[in-house]
Amino acid sequence: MPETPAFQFVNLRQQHEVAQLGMWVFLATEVLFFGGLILGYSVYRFMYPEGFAEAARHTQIAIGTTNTAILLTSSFLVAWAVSLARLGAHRLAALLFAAAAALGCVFLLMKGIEYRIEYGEHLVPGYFFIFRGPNATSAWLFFSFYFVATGVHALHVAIGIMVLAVIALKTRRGAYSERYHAPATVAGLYWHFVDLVWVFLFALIYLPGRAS
Amino acid sequence: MTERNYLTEDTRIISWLFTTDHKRIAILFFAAITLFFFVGGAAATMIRLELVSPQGRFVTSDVYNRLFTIHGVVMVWFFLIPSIPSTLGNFIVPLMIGARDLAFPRLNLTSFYLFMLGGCVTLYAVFAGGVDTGWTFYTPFSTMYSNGHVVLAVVGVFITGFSSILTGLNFIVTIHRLRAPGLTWYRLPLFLWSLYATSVILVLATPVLAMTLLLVALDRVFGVGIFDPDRGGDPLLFQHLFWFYSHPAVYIMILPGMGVVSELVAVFSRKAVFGYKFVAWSAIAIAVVGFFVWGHHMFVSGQSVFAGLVFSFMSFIVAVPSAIKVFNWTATLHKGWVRFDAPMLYALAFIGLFTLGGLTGLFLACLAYDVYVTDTYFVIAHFHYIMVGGMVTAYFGGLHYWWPKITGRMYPEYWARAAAILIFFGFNLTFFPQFILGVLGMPRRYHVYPPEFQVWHVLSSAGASILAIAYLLPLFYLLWSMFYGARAPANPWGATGLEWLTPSPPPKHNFEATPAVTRPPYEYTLSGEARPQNA
Amino acid sequence: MSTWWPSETSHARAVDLLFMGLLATTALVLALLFFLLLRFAIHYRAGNASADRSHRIRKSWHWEVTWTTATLVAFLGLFVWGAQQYVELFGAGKSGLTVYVVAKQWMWKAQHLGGQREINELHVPLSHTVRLIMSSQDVIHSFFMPAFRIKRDVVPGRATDLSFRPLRAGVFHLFCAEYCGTDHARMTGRIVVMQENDFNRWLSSQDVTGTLAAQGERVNRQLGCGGCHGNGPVRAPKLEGLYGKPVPLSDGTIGIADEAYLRDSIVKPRAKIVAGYEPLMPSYEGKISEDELIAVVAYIKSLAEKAKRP
Amino acid sequence: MSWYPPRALVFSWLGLLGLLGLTVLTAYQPLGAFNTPIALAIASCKALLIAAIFMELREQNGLMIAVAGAGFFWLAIMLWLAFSDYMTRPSL
Repeated sequence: MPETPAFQFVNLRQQHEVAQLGMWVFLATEVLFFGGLILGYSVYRFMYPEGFAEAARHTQIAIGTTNTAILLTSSFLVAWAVSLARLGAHRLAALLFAAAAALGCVFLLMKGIEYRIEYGEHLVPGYFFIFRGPNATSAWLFFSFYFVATGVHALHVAIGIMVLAVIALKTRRGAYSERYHAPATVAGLYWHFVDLVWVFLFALIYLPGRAS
Repeated sequence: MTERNYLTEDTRIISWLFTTDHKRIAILFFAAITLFFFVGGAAATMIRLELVSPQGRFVTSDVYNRLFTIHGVVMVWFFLIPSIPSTLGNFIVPLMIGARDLAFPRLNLTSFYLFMLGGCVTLYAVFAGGVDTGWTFYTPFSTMYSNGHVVLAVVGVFITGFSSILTGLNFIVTIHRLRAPGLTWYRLPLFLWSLYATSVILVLATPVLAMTLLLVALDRVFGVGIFDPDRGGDPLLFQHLFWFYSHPAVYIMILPGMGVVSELVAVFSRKAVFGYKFVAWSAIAIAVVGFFVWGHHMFVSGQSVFAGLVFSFMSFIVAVPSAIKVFNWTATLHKGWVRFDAPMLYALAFIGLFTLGGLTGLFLACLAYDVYVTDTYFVIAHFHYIMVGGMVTAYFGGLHYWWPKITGRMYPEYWARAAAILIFFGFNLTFFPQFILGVLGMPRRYHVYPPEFQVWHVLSSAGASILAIAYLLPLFYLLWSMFYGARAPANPWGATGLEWLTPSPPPKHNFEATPAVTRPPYEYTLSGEARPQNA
Repeated sequence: MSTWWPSETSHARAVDLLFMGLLATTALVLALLFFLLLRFAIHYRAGNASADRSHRIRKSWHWEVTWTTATLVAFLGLFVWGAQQYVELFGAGKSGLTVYVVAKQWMWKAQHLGGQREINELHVPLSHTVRLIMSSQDVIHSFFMPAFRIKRDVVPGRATDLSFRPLRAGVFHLFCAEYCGTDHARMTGRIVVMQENDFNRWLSSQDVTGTLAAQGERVNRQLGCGGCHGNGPVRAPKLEGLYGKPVPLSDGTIGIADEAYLRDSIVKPRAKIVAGYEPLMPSYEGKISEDELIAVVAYIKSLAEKAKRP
Repeated sequence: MSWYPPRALVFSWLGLLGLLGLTVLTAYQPLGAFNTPIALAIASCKALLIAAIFMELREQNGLMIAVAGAGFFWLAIMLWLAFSDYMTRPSL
C-alpha cells in the first residue's frame, strides 16, 4: 500500500511534501485561531494589569509547570519516535508514540484535577464564581480566558492523543519506512504544535503577578 | 457519445455522495450554493417588498430584522464566500495546472459536508424562529439582548468556516506542489493567482472568526461574559476580532471574481492580459494589505482617532492594486479582437460595476465622509456594487465561460446575452437609488422610515423585481442546455489554458498524460489565433 | 454653499464640499474609464478587421508606474482632506454647552445641566457649541443627525462625546444608526434648534426637580459616598475641586480627572488608583443607573466650579 | 541502525526543561515591568527550539519556513493594529 503514491501524485516524494506543506498551512490557521484569544487576553490585561496579576496568582502553578514538563517530554518522545520510524525501528517507535500519547493522557488528567481545584475555589465564571476584593470583575475576565484557552487546548490534546494512538498502531504494523513516513511526520508536527501553544499559554496564564 | 467522462463514469447516487473527484464535488457545491442563493434572494425580495411603503405594513419589525439577518448570513457565508472558489475553482484549478485532482481529495469532500452541515444548522436556526442580530452579530446585543437563535446561527457559521479553511488549504498546497512540468509561477493563469491570494485569506482570517463566534456562543450558553460591559468587557473588542476576519472576507468574495474577469478579458480580446505581472501581484497585494484596513468599519464606534487615521490611510492604499487591475483590463482591449459573447458581456459589466463600487469605497475610506454615511444606505449600495455587481456578475461570467467544459454542452447564446443585459439594468436600478438614499441620510436596517425617502425605495424595489426575474433566467436556460444544448468541443472559445486540452466534459482523471507547459498564458497571434500553453 | 438637502453646521458644509471633491474624482475616473472601455470595445471589435492593430504596446511598465502614481497621489490627497475634518470633529475640545444623552432600547433620553429631561427630543440653542456626552444602558446605539453630517456610536460601559454648532434654527432628524434590536427603526427623534431666547424660555418652562448637580448630590448622599470621600475614618480622595485637575496615579502616570475618569472611577475603581491611596473602593457597576451616574458626575463637576469661586 | 535518540533532540529537550525552570524562577523575581517581557522572550525561545528541532524546520526549504512564519506574522498584524486603538483611546 504505502510504496506507490496516491493517484494524484507523481511520486512518494511529492506526496510527502504535499502532506507536510498541508500540515504547516493548517498550523498557520491554528495560530490565528488561538490568536483571537490572545488578542482578547492582551487587550484586557492591558486594561486591567493588576486584576489580571491577582487572578493569575490564583492559578495552580505547580500543576501548570508539571504539565508543561510533561508536554515537552512527550514532544521529545514523538520527535524521537518519528526519527526511529523512518529508520524502520518499528517496535521501539510504536512504544514511544504510545508513551507520548500516555503522557498526553496524564496531562489531561492533571488538567482535570486543576479544574476541580478551581471549582472548589469558586473560580468558574458563569457557573460558580466568587472572588473577593476589588478586582472581582477583571478576575472574572481572566478566568473566562483561562477556561476557554485551556479548554480549547485540551481539546487539541485529546485529538492529538487519538492521532498518536493510531500512528502507534500503524507503526507497530510496520506501515512506515524511510520511503514512506508522511503520516507519522505530520502527526508529529501537530503534536509539537499543541506543545508550542501550551508554552505560550503557560507564560500568559501561570506566570503573571508571581513576583508581587 | 460513448466516450467515458467524469459524469458517465459511475452514475449511481452513492458514487456522487462519496465522490472525491474535484469535478463532482464542484457540481455538488453548485447545487448547494444555488439553493442558498435563492434562499437569500427570497429574503431580499421580502425586504424590498416591505420597503415600498414607509410605514412598514407588510411584516413586523421582528420579522424584518430576521429577514435581513437571514439575507446577510446566507448570502455572505453560504453563497458569496464559497461561490467561485468552491465551484469554478474546485472544477478548474486542477485542470488549469494539469493535475489529476486537488492535493487532498478527501479533505475536499469533507469541506463539502462541513459546508452542508453548517448550512443545515443555519437553516434550522432560520426555521426555528430566526435570528435578529444582523450578519455582524455585534455584542452585547448578540450575547445578552437578542431573542433569536443566535447560538444555532453562530454554530452554523462556525462549522462552515472550517469548510472555507479546508478549501483554502487545499488550493494553496495544490498550486504550490501539483503544477504540471514547465508551469512556472509566471506561466500561471491569473485565475490561479487570484485563487491563491483568496486562499491565503481563507486560511489566515477564518480561524479568527471561528474563535470570535465561539466566544459569542460560550457567552450565550455559559455566560462567560468576555464582551460583557458590566464585567469590564469591551464591546469594541468583538468588532476588532470580527472585522479582522470580515474585511479580508470581502476580498475573499471579490478576488476570485477578478481572476475570472482576467481570463475572460484575455480570451474575448484575443490578446494577452496587459501588465500580467502587475495584475498577478496586485492580487497578492490586495490579500496582504486587506488585513490592515479592518478598522474602517469602526470610524464612529468609539475607536481612537489615531487608529481611525491609520485604518483610513491603509484603506486608500488597498484601493491602489484594485485600480491597477481595472486599468490593465481596459488596456487589454486595446488593439484586440473584441468579441461580445455572453461571458464577455458579464466581464465588461463587472469592470464597470466594480469600478463604481470601488470608487464609492473611497467615500467610505475618507474619514469625515464616512462619519456621515456609515450605517446608511450608502454602505449598502457600495458593498452590493462590489458583491453583486462585482462578484455575482463575475460568477455568472465564469459559469457561462466554463459551462461547456463542465457539462459538455453549449448554453444558448441569445438567452445568455439577454440575461446579462437584463441583470445589468436591473442591478443598477436596484442599487443606484440606494446611493442617493445614503447621501440623503437614510439609516440602514430600518423598515419604517420618513416618507421623504419613499420615491428612491420604490425605484429600488422596482429594480429588484427586474433583477429577480433576470436571475431566474439562467437557471432555466442553463438547466435546459444540459439536456438539449449543442455538444461542446474541447476548446469552444479558442483559449490557451490547459483546461481546454482535455475533452468536454473531461474524463475522470482529467488528462491522459500530464501536459508539459512551454508558454505563458494568453498567447495569441497578431490575428487573434490562440497558441495553447502546452504546444 | 447650499444644497438640496439641508446642511446646518459649518462642519456639515465642509463635509458637503468634501463630498463634491470625492464626487468629482469619481466622475473623472469613471468618465475616462468608460470612454476608453467603449472606444476600445467598439473600435477593436472582432468584426472590424480594418482597425489598425499593429504597433501594440509591448512594454507596460511605464504605463503601470504612471497610473499607479496618479491614483496614489489622488488617494493621498483625499485621505488628508477627510482626515483633517475627522480630527477636528472627534479630537474637538471639551468646551461647549454640555448635554447628557442616555440611550436605551429604544429611546433617547437627554438631560440638561439645569435638570431638564427630554425623551426622543433634543433642544439646543442656535450658534452655540453643544457637546453631547453619551452613554448606553444596554446595547450599542448610534446618535445620528443627518443635517449636521455626524454620528457617533453610544457604547455601553463607557462614554463617548460628540460636538456640533448649529447655524440655523429648525427641526431636524435624529436617528439611531447602529442596529439595536426590535424597534431600532423607531428609535428616532427630533433635534430642535432654537434662538437663544427661545431656548432659555424653553429651559425654564420645563418641570425640574433640581439641577442635575442637585440630583447628583442626592444620589451621592443615598449611596453614602461621603463616608469615605469626606472626613470619615476611611481615607479616600476628596471630591471638592477634583474635576479637571491632574491626578497622580499609583502606576506612576498622571491622569486628568475628566468625565471619563470620574465615570471609570465609579464603575471600575480599580482601573486607576490615585497614588498614595489604598484600592478599597468597591465597584458601583450595576448598582448605579446611567441617569444617576451622570448626575453624580455633574455634581462632582459642580463642586469644582464652586471651589473656583471665592 | 541505532535506536539512540539523535543528539539534537536530547539537547533541545534538556534545554526546554531548563528554560521552563528558568522562566518559573524569574517569574518570582520582583523585576517590575520586565517580568512579562522576560516570560514571553523565554516562551519564544522555547517555541523556536520546538519549531526548529522537533518540527525539523531548520531542515526545510524557504516555503515551509514562510508558511510557518505566516501565522505569527498575521497575528502580529492583528495585535499591532488593535493596540493602535487601545493604546491611544482618549479620555473625555
